[in-house]
Amino acid sequence: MPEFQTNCTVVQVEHLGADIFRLTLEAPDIAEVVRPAQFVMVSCGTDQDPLLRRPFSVHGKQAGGRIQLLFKIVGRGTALLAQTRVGQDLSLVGPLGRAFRPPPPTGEVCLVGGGLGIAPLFFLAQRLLEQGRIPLVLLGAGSAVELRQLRQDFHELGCPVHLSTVDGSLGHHGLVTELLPALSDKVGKLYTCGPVPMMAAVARFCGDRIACEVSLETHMACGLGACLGCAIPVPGRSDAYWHVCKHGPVFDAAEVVWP
Amino acid sequence: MPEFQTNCTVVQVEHLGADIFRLTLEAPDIAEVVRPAQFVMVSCGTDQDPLLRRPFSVHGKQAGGRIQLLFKIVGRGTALLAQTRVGQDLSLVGPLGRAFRPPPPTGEVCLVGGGLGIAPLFFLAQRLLEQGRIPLVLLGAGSAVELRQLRQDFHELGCPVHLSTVDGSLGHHGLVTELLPALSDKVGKLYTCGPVPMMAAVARFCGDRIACEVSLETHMACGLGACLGCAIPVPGRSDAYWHVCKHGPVFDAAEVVWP
Amino acid sequence: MTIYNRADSPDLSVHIGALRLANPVMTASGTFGYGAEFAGLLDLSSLGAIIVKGISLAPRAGNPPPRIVETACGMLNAIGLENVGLERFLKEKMPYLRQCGTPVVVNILGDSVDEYALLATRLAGVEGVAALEVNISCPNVRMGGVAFGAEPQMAAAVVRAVKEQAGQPVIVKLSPNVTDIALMARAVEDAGADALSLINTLIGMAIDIHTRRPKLANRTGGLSGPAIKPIALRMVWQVAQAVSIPVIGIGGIATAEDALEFILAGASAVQVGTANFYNPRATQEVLDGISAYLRQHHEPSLQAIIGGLHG
Amino acid sequence: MTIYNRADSPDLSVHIGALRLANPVMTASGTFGYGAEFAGLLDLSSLGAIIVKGISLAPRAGNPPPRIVETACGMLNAIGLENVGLERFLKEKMPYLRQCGTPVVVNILGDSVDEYALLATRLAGVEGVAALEVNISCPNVRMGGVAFGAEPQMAAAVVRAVKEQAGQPVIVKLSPNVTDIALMARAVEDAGADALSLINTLIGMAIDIHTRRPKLANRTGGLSGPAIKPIALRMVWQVAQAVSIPVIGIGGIATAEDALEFILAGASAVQVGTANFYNPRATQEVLDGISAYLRQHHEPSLQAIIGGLHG
Ligand SMILES: Cc1cc2nc3c(=O)[nH]c(=O)nc-3n(C[C@H](O)[C@H](O)[C@H](O)COP(=O)(O)OP(=O)(O)OC[C@H]3O[C@@H](n4cnc5c(N)ncnc54)[C@H](O)[C@@H]3O)c2cc1C
Ligand SMILES: Cc1cc2nc3c(=O)[nH]c(=O)nc-3n(C[C@H](O)[C@H](O)[C@H](O)COP(=O)(O)OP(=O)(O)OC[C@H]3O[C@@H](n4cnc5c(N)ncnc54)[C@H](O)[C@@H]3O)c2cc1C
Ligand SMILES: Cc1cc2nc3c(=O)[nH]c(=O)nc-3n(C[C@H](O)[C@H](O)[C@H](O)COP(=O)(O)O)c2cc1C
Ligand SMILES: Cc1cc2nc3c(=O)[nH]c(=O)nc-3n(C[C@H](O)[C@H](O)[C@H](O)COP(=O)(O)O)c2cc1C
Ligand code: FES
Ligand code: FES
Repeated sequence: MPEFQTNCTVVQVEHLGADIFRLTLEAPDIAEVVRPAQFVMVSCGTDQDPLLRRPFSVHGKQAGGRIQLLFKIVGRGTALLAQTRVGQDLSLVGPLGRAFRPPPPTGEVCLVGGGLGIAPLFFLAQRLLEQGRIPLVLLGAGSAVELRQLRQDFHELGCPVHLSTVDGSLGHHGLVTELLPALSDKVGKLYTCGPVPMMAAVARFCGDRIACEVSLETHMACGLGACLGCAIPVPGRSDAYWHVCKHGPVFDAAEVVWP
Repeated sequence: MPEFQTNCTVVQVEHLGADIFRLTLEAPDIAEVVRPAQFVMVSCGTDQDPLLRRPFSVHGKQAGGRIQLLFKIVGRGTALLAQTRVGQDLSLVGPLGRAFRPPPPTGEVCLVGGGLGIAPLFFLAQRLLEQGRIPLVLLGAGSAVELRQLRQDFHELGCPVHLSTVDGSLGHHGLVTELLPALSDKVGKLYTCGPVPMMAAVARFCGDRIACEVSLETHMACGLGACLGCAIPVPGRSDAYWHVCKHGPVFDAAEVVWP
Repeated sequence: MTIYNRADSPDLSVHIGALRLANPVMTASGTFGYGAEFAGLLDLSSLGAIIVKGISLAPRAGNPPPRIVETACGMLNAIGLENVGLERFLKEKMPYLRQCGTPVVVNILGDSVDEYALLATRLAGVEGVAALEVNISCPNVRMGGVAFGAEPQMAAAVVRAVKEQAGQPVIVKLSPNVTDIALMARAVEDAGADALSLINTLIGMAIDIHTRRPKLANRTGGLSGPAIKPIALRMVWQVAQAVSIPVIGIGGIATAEDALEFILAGASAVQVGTANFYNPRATQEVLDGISAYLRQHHEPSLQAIIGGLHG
Repeated sequence: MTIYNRADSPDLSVHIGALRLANPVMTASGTFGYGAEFAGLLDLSSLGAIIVKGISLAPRAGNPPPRIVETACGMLNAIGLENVGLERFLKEKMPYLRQCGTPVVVNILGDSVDEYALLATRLAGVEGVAALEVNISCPNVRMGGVAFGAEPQMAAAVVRAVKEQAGQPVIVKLSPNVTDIALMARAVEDAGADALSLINTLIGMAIDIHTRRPKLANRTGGLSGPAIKPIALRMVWQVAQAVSIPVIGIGGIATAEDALEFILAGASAVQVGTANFYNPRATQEVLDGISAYLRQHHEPSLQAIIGGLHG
């Protein structure tokens, strides 16, 4: 797997509303090899504050060796990243981690994203469409403002999209998982990313019936498999841990201990 | 002495050539009370890196509650400061320290600046001119590029300016102190700021004949007289130190132990 | 957001032994001068207490410069305990401090047990001095220059001598440069300390690679600032479990979050040090943030969360 | 700028006892995995040596998460010495490392003196293992969990046992959580260590004020990164003066300047740790910068500046 440590020029900064931003970066090396759910480690501040890089999934690819990151301000690192300007360079390490595996050749494919978990699913949709598969997309968020731009982007790709918001301001009033029971039983593969309780509900819904891959988040110091900081328990074993940056971030739903 | 801790909006960023920058800030509180050679402590990076504020003399005042800082990139803090953009806020604490004292009512006044030591002398010239005194200005630097803009600014104020550069690219080829012997013996007060060897030479030149005030630099953690980090020796006493931020930055030349 | 009226204001008062403070936010010795230095930027009367620069019997000139150097998220200082000495402190500094109305804690330092005792004697009756803080990180001149704070017996001797003379509560300030800080804490508690404060600075160094000289004239100096907070917090947590007298947390505290970490770990109060240098309003911000936190968590008082760490 | 030809290249080689390294830049244990993790981003053969994650006799699962937390210019880790164990290390990791051609230093850890000795025995004949680094910051299970590195006698016992069995030079890695690191260093030197490396992490803590729980499942963790550099440098300087065996500097080294500070303070070599996480090319940059410095200062060799601090 080729990996790069590289300074990438920011070519677009979009404020999508609420605390959500999207950066478009010139990163030809990474763009050439990255696959959906792989992530990059980004330096957000000065060279030593915040000290550690922040992991972000690649949100999408664009012509000309460009990649996009979609993120939300949740702390110091993302707050600094939101101040990035066009023309500035950002240091990236990546692409890292294991990607979503391709769906089986037949059957419908469904993507279920909650909050910023939507980020890698857009790239996955791009990739599936290149392969002639049209995924059904279910997106959930707190409120309409977090979804409007993304709905449009998925529409432009040509994917059917169903929405839900907790406050009812767009689409179904409630949780995105409440849209699952309406899924056709032709769905053969489901990909999900979002808050853990959401993914847990999706995993439960899929059970043994539907192949389900999830993309997980943990705190990471290196993203390279070196620090062993990103451990999560292996189901049924008290003496073993996965390392999310290496074995993941994508796991089969059955490989994860759900709350 | 009123002091303020205040966020000031940057209204202009000028790159004067070489590594020299000038910032114009909206700082009405500080502008109202600041006097020449007083300084401000500026946060240059994130809230904790670099940790300490950096001291900069006020370089000039402009209508509308604006102040200017003139600085050179010498390390991490100034490198970050040079990346400041118009519209951004900078946190300042000041004005701090003791100002240049007014010249005696008669006699000529001369300002001798070397390198970035020129910064506070421009503000002093502004102040002297308001009081109807026209100082003679001697400026020295390594090379023409460091002096061009400043020569013009002093000219616009209406001060006679003599220049020197080490590389001979503008004015006298040599050190600014080599211009001193040509001074009229009507000079009754001399103000100087710049590299220590230069100020030492100026002090030697003045001896007991000419009243001479110097503005000094030391590393400072607080600028408030609290950390006691900015100590310099008191002449003739092995058991006492001045604190540059409180007793200074301005000293009578005779109060300083020269190398 | 809920609007609270005055009656909902959480009770921020704390007791450090016999010393009652209106709130838990103090200034760390050596980082706040003698108080007046910050009067232009801060309302001194809003502070829980002002701890002044360490005072010795005779004035001290301190170390030659350079005395400070910035490090990653921290700084080293080798001020060398420069201070005006007890007499000038009482004559020139106390009158101003008294009229602020804020409790004043006098940080004392000596070269020998006798010096510490004498300082306590002289300060015993001084109006406005609410407590003493004994800095035991100083070298014991008689015992070959080993710091009092590096050795439980020496520290205990200082504390006993001070306690015998003191007219005010005695806070003992611990050095972090030890293998087992809980051991030091217990030795000092047994010797009669009314409270403990920790940590003082960690010994560090920086070198100028071009001149090949130490960046501090004194070669080594004390490391302070956010860089040391995790170490300080761990030590406060250990000590709070090891003793039954109140503990005051110090070390890299710059925000209310930082202060609350120490309080949850068992500190009854906190001191803001290096942060005063780069954010002169830090103490005020810490205080406001603690209030806001208590409201947000529906806690009636600071007391209710001291040592409230789970797990 | 002067142009140097190959003949002007400064000699970067160093001797750590019997161990000869092409250059002084190594990777700190636990921050570089087993080497392969960085192969995509770095030319491993350019390193002075690779020090692998600490190895125990049996595999260890490590601590439950969360295991890491960022702090001001640093991080806390409580990995809990997770490792694949000696057998898998030899079978799965050594073959790759051997073919890199870079000297491999195996960091070893145990719960008892016997475990350390057994590790040394088993590693004695292994091709490609250039040296052992003994991590004595681990708790001594038999002696009530006090770290071997906190007590000179216990540390010396480990070192003697390892030296008896070892087929390679033995580097002993010191813990900074002690009152007198020079004392520890001398004890370990007397017990036969061929070299010393320091510092390991400082014990620290962080608390989530909203959940009121420690941010690490293990409650405390080891502080590393630029934050600790001044402490590490001071300790290396003290130790280099106290012993006559080579010293390897560790702690917050991220740039060539950092490394050169340690070398001037007396370190014969350095280890880059936490910096590998946020700058995977850090080791290469440190190495290039050291070369550039030696050229700029017209020094023929690294050897010429080791311990070159004036004053
Ligand atoms: C594989 C992976 C992919 C991710 N992709 C995205 C994405 O596409 N868009 C997006 O908005 N976010 C994504 N995240 C989460 C993102 O990394 C965090 O929001 C970010 O690190 C927060 O940094 P901060 O400094 O703003 O927050 P702080 O809370 O100040 O950060 C403190 C520390 O906690 C870590 N941290 C905090 N929250 C998280 C989190 N949720 N996951 C991992 N570490 C965290 C930080 O990295 C840092 O080390 C991803 C996380 C992982 C592991
Ligand atoms: C009263 C006063 C007024 C000043 N006025 C000006 C001015 O108008 N224009 C200008 O360009 N510079 C001025 N300086 C110098 C300016 O403060 C330093 O250039 C600046 O602090 C360097 O910061 P840095 O992070 O870029 O350098 P670094 O070397 O990375 O800084 C490291 C540390 O050293 C300190 N430091 C480094 N150089 C100096 C220095 N010369 N004086 C004081 N501290 C230093 C920094 O403050 C910081 O704490 C003044 C200094 C003082 C004391
Ligand atoms: C410049 C400076 C001077 C100090 N002087 C003293 C002192 O005189 N007496 C004392 O007990 N502690 C002194 N300290 C230590 C502080 O009170 C405090 O314990 C330490 O700095 C850690 O807190 P901080 O990280 O918040 O600064 C000094 C610290 C600094 C930075
Ligand atoms: C995540 C992590 C894991 C570590 N694991 C080990 C280890 O297994 N054995 C060991 O001796 N030191 C270990 N260390 C300590 C480092 O080798 C090093 O001594 C310390 O981090 C200080 O250096 P630094 O500031 O450059 O990181 C570890 C450090 C970190 C950050
Ligand atoms: S983040 Fe370092 S091993 Fe996974
Ligand atoms: S800079 Fe702190 S006392 Fe002068």
